[in-house]
Amino acid sequence: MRRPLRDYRPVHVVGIGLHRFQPLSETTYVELGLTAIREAMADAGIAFSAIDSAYCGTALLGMAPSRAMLRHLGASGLPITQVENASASGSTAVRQAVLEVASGMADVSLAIGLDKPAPIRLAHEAAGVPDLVNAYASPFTHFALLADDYMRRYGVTAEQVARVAEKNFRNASKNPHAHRQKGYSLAEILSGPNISGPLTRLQCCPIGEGAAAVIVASDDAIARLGLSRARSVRVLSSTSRSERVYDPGADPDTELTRETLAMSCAEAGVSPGDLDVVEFHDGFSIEELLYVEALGVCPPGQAAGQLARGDFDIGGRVAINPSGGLLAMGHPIGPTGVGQICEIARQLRGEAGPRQHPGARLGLAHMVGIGSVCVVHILSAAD
Amino acid sequence: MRRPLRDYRPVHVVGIGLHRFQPLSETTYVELGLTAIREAMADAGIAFSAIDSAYCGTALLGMAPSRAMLRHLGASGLPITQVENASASGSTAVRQAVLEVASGMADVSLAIGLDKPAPIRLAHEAAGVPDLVNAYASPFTHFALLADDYMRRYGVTAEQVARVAEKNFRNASKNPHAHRQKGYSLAEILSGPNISGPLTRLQCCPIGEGAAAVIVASDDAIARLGLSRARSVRVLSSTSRSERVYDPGADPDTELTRETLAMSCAEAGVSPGDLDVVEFHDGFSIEELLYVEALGVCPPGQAAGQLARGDFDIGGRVAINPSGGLLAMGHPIGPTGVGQICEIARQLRGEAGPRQHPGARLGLAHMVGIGSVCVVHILSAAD
Amino acid sequence: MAGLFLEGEPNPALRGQECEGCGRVAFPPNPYGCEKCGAPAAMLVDRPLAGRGRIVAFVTTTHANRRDLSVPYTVASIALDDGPVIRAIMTDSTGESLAAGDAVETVLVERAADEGSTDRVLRFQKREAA
Amino acid sequence: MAGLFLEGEPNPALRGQECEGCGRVAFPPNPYGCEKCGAPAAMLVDRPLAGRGRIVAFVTTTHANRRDLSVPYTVASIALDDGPVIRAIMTDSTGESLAAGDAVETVLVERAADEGSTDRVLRFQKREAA
Ligand SMILES: [Zn+2]
Ligand SMILES: [Zn+2]
Repeated sequence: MRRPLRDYRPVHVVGIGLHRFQPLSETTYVELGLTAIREAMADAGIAFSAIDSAYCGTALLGMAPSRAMLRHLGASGLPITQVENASASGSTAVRQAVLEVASGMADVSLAIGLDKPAPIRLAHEAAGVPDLVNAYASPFTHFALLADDYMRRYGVTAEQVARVAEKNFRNASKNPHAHRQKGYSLAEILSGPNISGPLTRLQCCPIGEGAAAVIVASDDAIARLGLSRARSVRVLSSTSRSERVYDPGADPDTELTRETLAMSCAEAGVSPGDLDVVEFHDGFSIEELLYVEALGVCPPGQAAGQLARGDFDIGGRVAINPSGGLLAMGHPIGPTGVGQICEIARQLRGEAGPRQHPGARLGLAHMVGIGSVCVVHILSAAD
Repeated sequence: MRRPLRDYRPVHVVGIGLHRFQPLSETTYVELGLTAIREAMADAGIAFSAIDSAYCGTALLGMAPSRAMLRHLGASGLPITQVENASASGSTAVRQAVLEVASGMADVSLAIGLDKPAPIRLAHEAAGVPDLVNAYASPFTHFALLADDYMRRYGVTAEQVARVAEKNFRNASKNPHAHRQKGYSLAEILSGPNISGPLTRLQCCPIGEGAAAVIVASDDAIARLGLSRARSVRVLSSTSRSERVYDPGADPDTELTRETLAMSCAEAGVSPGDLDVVEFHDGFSIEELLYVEALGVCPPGQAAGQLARGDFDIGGRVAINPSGGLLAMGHPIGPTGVGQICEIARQLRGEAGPRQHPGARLGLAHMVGIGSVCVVHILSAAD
Repeated sequence: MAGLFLEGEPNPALRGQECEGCGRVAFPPNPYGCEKCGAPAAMLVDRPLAGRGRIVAFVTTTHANRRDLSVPYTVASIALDDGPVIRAIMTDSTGESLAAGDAVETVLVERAADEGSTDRVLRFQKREAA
Repeated sequence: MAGLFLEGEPNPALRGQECEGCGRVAFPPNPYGCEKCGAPAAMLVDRPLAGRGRIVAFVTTTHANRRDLSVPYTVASIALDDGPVIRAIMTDSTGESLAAGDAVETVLVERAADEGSTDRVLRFQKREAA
């Protein structure tokens, strides 16, 4: 019989580290990655030799990036694997590390997210199933259509949709790891260059470079290595799904998200309403509204209104994208999902400083990867 | 405490499938993959809806290839992940599937190996650590140096090294899935275009396209789905390691292989001398000699002599690369390691037809991925 | 785009597929198998879809992420009269004449192709009231 | 190749590194950390390695897999007198004058670079008996 994560031994996030998400620079991918990993090791208080396995979520670096980086931490012989799931690559790396520790294959595992901008080759373009729009249906056109449909369906305005970006820029203005740290006003967001339909440039996430690292460990390892139990954050569920066939006209990413969120909440034994902090895949402003509703923390069509009254602010009912999300923290692809886990862990430890959501005890991280796949993690603060 | 595979519930290979390894053609990667997967499902006798998770080992297809392929089997929503470990990508996909079933996260998991030739970008070339040879040390130059060193050290001739290819072409001449199905003579191998040092063209593996699929399942699933227990092949160990620092002048791939083979044999509880069939990463002829010795089934420097007297032939002491190996079965990168598991399973079932090694009960598959990483699986026939 | 429609005035039909296994009607066609039930390609039979439907949503894109796309262009989600909801490019590149709910129909448009030749591509346009 | 050696006749030294953490001497140098013990880059100190050693193995490559490499070229594994075993390109591109065990030394060679200029690259050559 298949068993959910909570039937296994507990898994904890014990270390987090980031290299700032930023525009493409001369910094090598090795330097980006080592910065994040060394920060995570220092945060956990463990040596590289204590790490049993490593998963690197990356989509753009080319073949075999990881050992050429990890060897500079002292080549220990540990198993190393690259995983790719488009935008959910980093989340998948975290999931594989969590599964190894849960099952006892490893006591301590490292998940890295790492990428530098490079031309993206989408494999499915060679699948031999063209449609009527092909390249015309770029991501921003796709999400603009979802925005147009949502606005029309619920009588929501373009300004209300843009408020997602306003909130996320405000959050990221307090985040030293964010790609966009300037707090743009609603007027600036709306007046920026138009991209497609209601979406302006500042409602589309920046794709830059960066790195994020998360170390997960078992109770055994925490005790054996003398790690801080108070700063450890428990992983309650780790859920990965792929798109099915939905009703004509339904947005596949939203339906896939709805299913995966529900499954992850059920596996964690938590109610969506109990979540304090959530990091959503807000590659485009409209996505956050769709996914908030898919999570079930507000009725269909009401996310824009609840956002406007501050429900999703830091300090509100549930803090959505306190890091700044993809829109402001940035979306370097591989690092993004790992960075979400860093943010949730920081919030649940109460170490998020100026962007701390008061009393954060339960958090969720969500990424969608084109194709589509969806990966969700739910974490809780130490008791 | 970390636990080896044999401490978990048993994992069995229940289905195998291949698309022939072949030169680049117009066939889409989707068609290649579906051919292998459908064959594996038919071989196992199970439907796609019974598969709980999928791992796709691929290095060259670009981003997010898998769901655009798997959806045509009936989009079930299963978790899908691409894994990359250079030449060991397919072996790593098998390993991840095995770990999921062993731990109970999945009852049935699918490992796919899939690639089509494309320009290879090695991430580590951007690591910022140049050496004195860089591009001059192409794989064939690297392995030619190992051959020169080996020949000199043990008084072995170029003809003796080339006999590896002669044997593997002979094996592949009976393998309808092999890239090179023509049995070249030793004279043809030696007279072919010289590439580097003692290596001629036919001592270097062909890189083409192809696909391979393996379905692994638990005892539960075998019973529940009514699969054949007699045709199932048990996975005794699944071991992955990365390169450490070795003595100056030692070949890292050989030392890494030696460590990983020893660990995998220990985890499986088998002695190297008990192995009946072995698939080695023979990207270049010399590798097979080095790895046979690293396995410990013959003393240093004696592999060439034992090969010449037929010890490693099908029907010999231990059949090495009965599929034809990378040299003749081919090396399409992602599929290679999955294809090895297909061959070992076929041999252990006694279903290898004209290339059946008599009485095969215990088999091993070994891949090295540039970087370097090494992945080894040991399998045994059903009781 | 060849293979996605059947020429025939005034409204070219779309080349859909119907699955003999589960009855799903889908567009675009594929040579592999049914996304709903996994039936092999041999069980996917041609099922022309009338080139008529209604606009569900539409947007005009003013920013090109590829050099081979000229902006502006307008893409719509269209609920076909025959069931599937598809996406298509509108003849009205600025979308100024369009509104959600509009009845639309297929039309073939000549487009400059390589070396001075032209090819015919499928677009949707607003359907004039009869 | 700049940064890998110290100019200085007759035999340029190689820019090795020694780790203050574990004592490992390594070539080529890296800006990241020690492969043996994981010490950070700050603990890797410059350690010149004399440009002398002996050939362990060598091969001549006659097939180029890249357009920017001209064949034949000869690469050797060289055990440096200072310990590390490295790989380098030999001045004798056909390898005809070489044998395993030969004493070899570094030498800078002018090579055509972009736009008619030249750069100096490090090669190894057989050392003449004194
Ligand atoms: Zn069907
Ligand atoms: Zn050191």
